[in-house]
Amino acid sequence: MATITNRDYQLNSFQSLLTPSIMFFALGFVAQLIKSDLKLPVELTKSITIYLLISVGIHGGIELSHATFLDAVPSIFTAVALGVLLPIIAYLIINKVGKIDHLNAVAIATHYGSVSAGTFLTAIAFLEALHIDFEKYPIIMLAIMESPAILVGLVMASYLRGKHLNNSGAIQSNKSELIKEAFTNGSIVLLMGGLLIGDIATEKSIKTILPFFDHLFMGVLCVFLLSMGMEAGKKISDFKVAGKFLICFGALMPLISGLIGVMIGAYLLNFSVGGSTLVGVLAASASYIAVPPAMRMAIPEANPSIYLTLALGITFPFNVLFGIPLYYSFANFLL
Amino acid sequence: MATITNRDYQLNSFQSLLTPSIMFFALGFVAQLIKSDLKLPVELTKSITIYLLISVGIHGGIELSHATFLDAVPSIFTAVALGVLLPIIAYLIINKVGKIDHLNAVAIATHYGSVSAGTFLTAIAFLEALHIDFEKYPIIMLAIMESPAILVGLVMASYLRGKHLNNSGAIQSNKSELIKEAFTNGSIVLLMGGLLIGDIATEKSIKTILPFFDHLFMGVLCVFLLSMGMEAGKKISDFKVAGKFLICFGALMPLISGLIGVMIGAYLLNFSVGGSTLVGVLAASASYIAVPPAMRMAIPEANPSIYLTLALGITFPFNVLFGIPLYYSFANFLL
Amino acid sequence: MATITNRDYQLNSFQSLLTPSIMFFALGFVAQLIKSDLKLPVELTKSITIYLLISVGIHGGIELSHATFLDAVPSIFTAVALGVLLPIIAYLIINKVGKIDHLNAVAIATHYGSVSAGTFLTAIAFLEALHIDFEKYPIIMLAIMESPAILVGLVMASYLRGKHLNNSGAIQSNKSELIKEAFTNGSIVLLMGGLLIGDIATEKSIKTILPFFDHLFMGVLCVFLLSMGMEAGKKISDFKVAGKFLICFGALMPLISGLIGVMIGAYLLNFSVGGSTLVGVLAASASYIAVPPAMRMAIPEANPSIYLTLALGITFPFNVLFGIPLYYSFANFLL
Amino acid sequence: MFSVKRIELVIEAVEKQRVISTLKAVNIFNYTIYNHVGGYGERGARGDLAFGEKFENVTFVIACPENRLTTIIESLRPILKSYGGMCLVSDAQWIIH
Amino acid sequence: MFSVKRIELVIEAVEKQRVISTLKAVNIFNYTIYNHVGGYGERGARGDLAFGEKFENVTFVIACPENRLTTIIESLRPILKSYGGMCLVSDAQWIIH
Amino acid sequence: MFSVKRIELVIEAVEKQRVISTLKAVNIFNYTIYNHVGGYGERGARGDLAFGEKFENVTFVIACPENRLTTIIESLRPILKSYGGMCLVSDAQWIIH
Ligand SMILES: Nc1ncnc2c1ncn2[C@@H]1O[C@H](COP(=O)(O)O)[C@@H](O)[C@H]1O
Ligand SMILES: Nc1ncnc2c1ncn2[C@@H]1O[C@H](COP(=O)(O)O)[C@@H](O)[C@H]1O
Ligand SMILES: Nc1ncnc2c1ncn2[C@@H]1O[C@H](COP(=O)(O)O)[C@@H](O)[C@H]1O
Ligand code: NA
Ligand code: NA
Ligand code: NA
Repeated sequence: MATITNRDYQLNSFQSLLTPSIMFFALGFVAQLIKSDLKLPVELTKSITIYLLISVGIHGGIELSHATFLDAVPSIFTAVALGVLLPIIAYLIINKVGKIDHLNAVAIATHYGSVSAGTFLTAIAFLEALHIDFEKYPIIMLAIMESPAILVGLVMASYLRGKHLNNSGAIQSNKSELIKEAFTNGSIVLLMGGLLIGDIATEKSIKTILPFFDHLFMGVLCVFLLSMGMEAGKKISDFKVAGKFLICFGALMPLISGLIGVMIGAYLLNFSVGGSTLVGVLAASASYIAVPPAMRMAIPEANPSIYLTLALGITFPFNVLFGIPLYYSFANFLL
Repeated sequence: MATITNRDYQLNSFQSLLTPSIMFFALGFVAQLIKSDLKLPVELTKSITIYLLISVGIHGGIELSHATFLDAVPSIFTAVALGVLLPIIAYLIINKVGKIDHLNAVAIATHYGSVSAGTFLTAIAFLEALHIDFEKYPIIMLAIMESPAILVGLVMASYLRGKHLNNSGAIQSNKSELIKEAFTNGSIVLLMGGLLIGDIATEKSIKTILPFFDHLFMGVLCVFLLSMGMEAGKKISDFKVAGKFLICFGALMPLISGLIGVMIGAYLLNFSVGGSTLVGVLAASASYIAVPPAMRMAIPEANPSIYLTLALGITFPFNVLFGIPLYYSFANFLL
Repeated sequence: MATITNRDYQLNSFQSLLTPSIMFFALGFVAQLIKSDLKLPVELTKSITIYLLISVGIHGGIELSHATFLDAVPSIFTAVALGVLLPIIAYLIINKVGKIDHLNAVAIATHYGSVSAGTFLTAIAFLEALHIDFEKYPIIMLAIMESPAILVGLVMASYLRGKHLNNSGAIQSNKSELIKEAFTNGSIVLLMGGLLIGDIATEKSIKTILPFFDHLFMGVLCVFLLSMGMEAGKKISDFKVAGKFLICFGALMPLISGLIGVMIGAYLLNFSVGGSTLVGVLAASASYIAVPPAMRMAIPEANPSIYLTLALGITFPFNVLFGIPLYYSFANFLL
Repeated sequence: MFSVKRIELVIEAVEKQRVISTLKAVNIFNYTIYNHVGGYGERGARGDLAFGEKFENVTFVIACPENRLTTIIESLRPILKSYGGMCLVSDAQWIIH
Repeated sequence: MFSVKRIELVIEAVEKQRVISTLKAVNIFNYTIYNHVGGYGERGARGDLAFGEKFENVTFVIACPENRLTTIIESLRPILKSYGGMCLVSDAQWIIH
Repeated sequence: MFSVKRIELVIEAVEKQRVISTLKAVNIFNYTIYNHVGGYGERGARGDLAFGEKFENVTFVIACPENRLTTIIESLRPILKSYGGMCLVSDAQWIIH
C-alpha cells in the first residue's frame, strides 16, 4: 500500500471524495444553504445513529473474536491517554492564546478530548471506498475515548472554580452522577454491547443478522451523513457567535490532534495506514453527542451555542471534507 | 411487447393488481374502513418517503449516467409544458363547468398540474411486476413537474384577485418566497440529489449502497402504500365536503390528463409502453405533499379540506387502483 | 430430532441462549439496570413492531399457500379454547389463592389469556438458531388468540360487577365498541393482512419483497429485543407495586400454561417439537400491547401499574430467558 | 377583545374520542389538543412506555364564553369521574381576529 | 415575582417563521413553542395527516410586561386575520430567578 | 370547584429528573409534563437539534393549593437560578371529579 505512486493516490483520493456518503453530506449541507424545507425526522436520525453504533460494534466484535484481550491493551491505554491530554492542550490554547474565559474554555476543550462516532464512520466509509484495510482496535478506542475527557473537564472546571472564581449560589451539580453518566452513555452501551455480542456469538448465529447489520451499512450511512450535512449547514450560520479565534481553532485543533493521532497510530501502535488514519480521526474529532449535555450540566455558566457550533458546524465538516483525506495521506506518507 | 395477445394482457393486468404493494394499499384502506386502531408513526411514513425518493433518484441517476444532457431536453420541456397547461385546463373545468368560485378553483387546479411521487412509485412497482421496461427520463420529469404548476397557480390567483375581487386587508404572502419554496422543496432536493449522486458516483462505490437503496425498495414500498391506503381511507370519509361535482372531477380529471400524458409519451417523446405509461401517470397524478401547503399560504381564502380530500382521498386511490392499469393498457394499445 | 442426546441438547440449549437476539435483550436490560441514558425513539420500537408483524404474517402466508383452510381448523379451534380457558384459570388463582380483589384479578387474568407477539418472535429466533423446523399454524393462532381473552375479561367483569359490587356512577364503557376493538386491533390487521398477502400473491412478486421482509428479519428482531429488554428493565423496578404473591404468579402462571400448551401442541394438534414449543409459548405469554388499554377502558377501577408490571416486567423476561428453552425441552422430552 | 373561560383538560389518550363527542353534544366544536402528554397523578405515571400512546395523556384547551362553562363542565364530569385526569378553569381575554 | 401578561397563540405551523419575525420586529425575542399541536376551528381539523407538519398548529406562549401587550397583539393581528388561529391573553406572575 | 394556583415551569430537559425529585421533596407528586418543547430565551434557541432532546425544554404544569405555592416556588428557585427557564404562576379553578 505504501508503494502506491503519488499520482495514483491523488486520483484515488479525489475519487474518494465522490463516494456516495460524502456526496450525501454535501447534499444535506447544500439543502440547508438554499433553505430547502427538507427535514429528516429527528427520530430517523436517532434510529440511524443507534443502528450504526451497533453495526460498527458487531463488526469490530467479529474481528476481535480472533484476538486476545492482551492484544488490545496498548490501544486502550493510548485511548485513555489521548482522552486525558487532548482537552488539556485544547484548554491551554483556548484560554492562553485565545483569551477565552476559564469555564467556556474548559467546556469547549472537553469536546476535543472526546470523539465523534459520525466522523469515525465516515472515515471507515472513506477507507472502504479506497479498499484500504484497517485494524479493528480503533473501534474499541472509539468506545473508550467517549468518557475520559468528560472526567478531565469536570476536574479542570472544579479546580478553576476554586482558584479563579468565587462560587455563585448556583447548585453544584452532583459530580458522582455526572461521572457515572460519562461511563454509561448510550453510545458506549451500544458500541460495547455490539462488540461483546459480535465477539461472543457463534459465527453461524451472527450470520443471520448480518444482512441487516452489515449489508445495509453503507447505504444507511448515506442517510446519516445527509442528516449530518443538514445539521452542519444549520450550525454554520451561527458562526458569528463563536468569533474569529474560535472559528480558526475549530479547524486547527483537529489538524494538530489528527496528525498527532496518526503518528501515535503508526509508530506507537504499529498500525497499518488504515488503522493509523482511524487513530488520527479519533484524536481529531470533537464530540457533539455525549459531551455537550454533560458540559451543559457540569458547567452551566458556559455558552452551549459556542461549543455546539464549533463541534458540529466547524470541526465536523472540516474533518469530513478535508481532515479525513489529509490524515490518510499523512499516514500514507509515514508508512 | 406490443405483440402480447389481449387475453395475456388481461391476465397479466389482473395478476398485477395482486402485487404485494397494491394489496398493502388495500389493507391500509380496509383497516381504516373497519376503524382498526392500526396506526403507523408519522415519522415512519416520512422516513419511508425520504428513502423512496432518494432510491428512485439514485436508480434514475445510474441509468442516466449513460446518457447525455441533450437527450433529456425534450422530456424536461414536456414536463414544464404539462405543468403549465394542466392547471389551466383544470381551472377552466372547475370554474366554468363546476361553478366553483375562482380562488377555490385555482387552489384545486394547481394540485393537478403538479405530481404525486407515491402514484409514480406505485406505477413503477406495477411495471416491474409485469416485467415491462421503461425509460428513466420520467424520473427527471417527476422532479421537474413539482414546481411549475405552483407558479401558474400563483399567477392565476393574483390575476383573478385583481380582476374579480377587491383585496381584503389580509397580508399578501411574500410571492418571491413562495416561488423560492416551489423550487427548493424537500422532494425535489432528494430526487435531484439522488439523480446527481447516482450519475456522478463510480459504479463500484454505488454498488456498496445498493443493498440498502435497491434491494429493499419493493418491500419498503409496501409499507409506504399501507400507510397511503390508510390516509386515503381516512380522507374518503370527508367526501361530502367536496360535493358531487368535485368528486366526479377527482376521478375524471386524472383520466383526461392521463390519456393526454400517454399520448405525449408515445408520440412526442417516442417512449416505449413503459415510459409512456409513466408520463401518463405524471400527468394524471395530483400533488398531496408539495402543493397543499403552498396553496394554504398563497390562497388562504380557499378551503384546504376540499383540495386535500380530492388529491388524497379520490385522485390518489383512483390512480392506484384503476388509473395505472388503464394508462398502461392505453399505452399498450397505442404502441 | 427426538433422538438427540441429552448432553447435546444441553449444549445446544445453552448456546442458543447466546443467540444475538437474546443477548440484545440482555443488553437492553443491563443498560436499564446501570441507568444508562440509552433511549430508543418510541417511534422506532413501534415501526419495528409493525415490520415484524407483517414479516411473520407474510412468512406464514407463503407456507400456508400450500395448505387448505380445513387443515387450519384444529389450530383455530384450539386457539379460541386456550383464549377462553386460560383467563378463567388465571382469575381463579389470583382471586382465590392470592385474595386479590375481583376486578383487579379479572384485569390481570385477561392478559394471560391473550398473547405477546414479542415472545413469539423470540421463540422463532430461538428455534431458527437451533435449526428446528416448525409448523406455520401457530402464526394463525397468534393472530386469533389476541381477542377471545378480552371478551372473556369483559364478560367476567360485568358478571362480577353485578354479583359483588354496586355500580358506582361511573360511565359504563360501550361494550360493543370494546368488542369491535378486540377484533380490529392493529396487530391482528397486520398479521392477518400479511398472512393473506403472503398466501395470495404470486411467488414471483413475493420474491421482490423478501429482501426487506425476510432477509432483515433476524437483525431487526435484535433491535426489537434490545428495546424490549429496556422496557422490561424499567418495569422491574416497579416490582413492589405488585406484591410478593403476584410476582410469583407472574413466573408460575406462564410455566403452568406453557406446559399445558406444549402438551396440546404435541398430543392434540400433532405438531412437531418446534410447533409444540410455539403453542407452549402462545399459552405462556401475556399480552402487553392489546390487552392493557382494553382493560384500562373496560375496568377503570383496576390498577394499570400492576398488570403492566406483571406482563412486561416479569412474565415477558421470564419467558424470554427461561420459559422458551424450558417449553422447548419439554416438547423435546415428549416427542 | 372579550372575556372567555379557558378550560384545560388533561385526560387519558384513550378517552380522546369520547371527549370530542361529548363536546360536540353540547355544541362545542372548537378546541386545541396536545398529544403525547406525560404526567403523574393518583393513577400513577403516564407517558413513559414504548407501547402505547394508549397510556399517555392528552390535553384539551377550550376557550368558551362564560355562560357555556357550566354546561361543558357538567358534560365532562362523568368522564373525569371514571378515568381521572385534571380539569382547570381560568379567565382569559380572546383577541378577536 | 411581578405581574406579566401571558399570551397563548395557536396558529398554523406554516406561519411559525412569520410569527417569530413579527415578534422580533417589536423587540420580543423570548417565547416558548409547542410543535405538533392539533385542533379544530373554523377552518376544520388540524394535525391528523401523515404528510405534513404543515397542516398542524403550533402554540406560542409569550410572557411579557403589561405595557408591551398592545404592541404585540397589534403586530400579530394581521396574521390572525389571514390565517386564523386562537390568541388568548391572561394574567400571571413571573417568578424571578 | 375550588381555587388553586397553576404553576407553569419551562426548563431544560436535562433538569427534568431534578425537578421531579425537588417536587417530591416538598410532597408534590402530581404534575403534567410536556416534552419536546422549543423556545428562545436568554440562553439562545432550544429544541432544534437532531441530537439531543437534551437541548430541548420540558414544561411542567402543576396545580396546587394556594398555601403550598411559596414552598414549591422556593424549592424550584435554585434550579431556575442555575439553569434558567421560565416560571409563571396564575389563578385557576380545579374541577373536582
Ligand atoms: N395536581 C396536578 N397538577 C398537574 N397535573 C395533574 C395534577 N393531578 C393530576 N394531574 C394530571 O392528570 C393526570 C391524571 O391524573 P390522575 O387521574 O390523578 O392519575 C395525571 O397523569 C397528570 O397529568
Ligand atoms: N374556541 C377555541 N378553543 C380552543 N382552541 C381553538 C378555539 N378556536 C380555535 N382554536 C384553535 O385555533 C386553531 C385555528 O382556528 P381556526 O382559525 O378557527 O380554524 C384550531 O385548529 C384550534 O387549535
Ligand atoms: N418571556 C418569555 N416568554 C415565554 N417563554 C420564555 C420567556 N423567557 C424564557 N422563556 C422560555 O424559557 C426557556 C429558557 O429561558 P432562558 O433561561 O432565558 O434561556 C426558553 O427556551 C423559553 O422556552
Ligand atoms: Na478527539
Ligand atoms: Na399531474
Ligand atoms: Na397466553
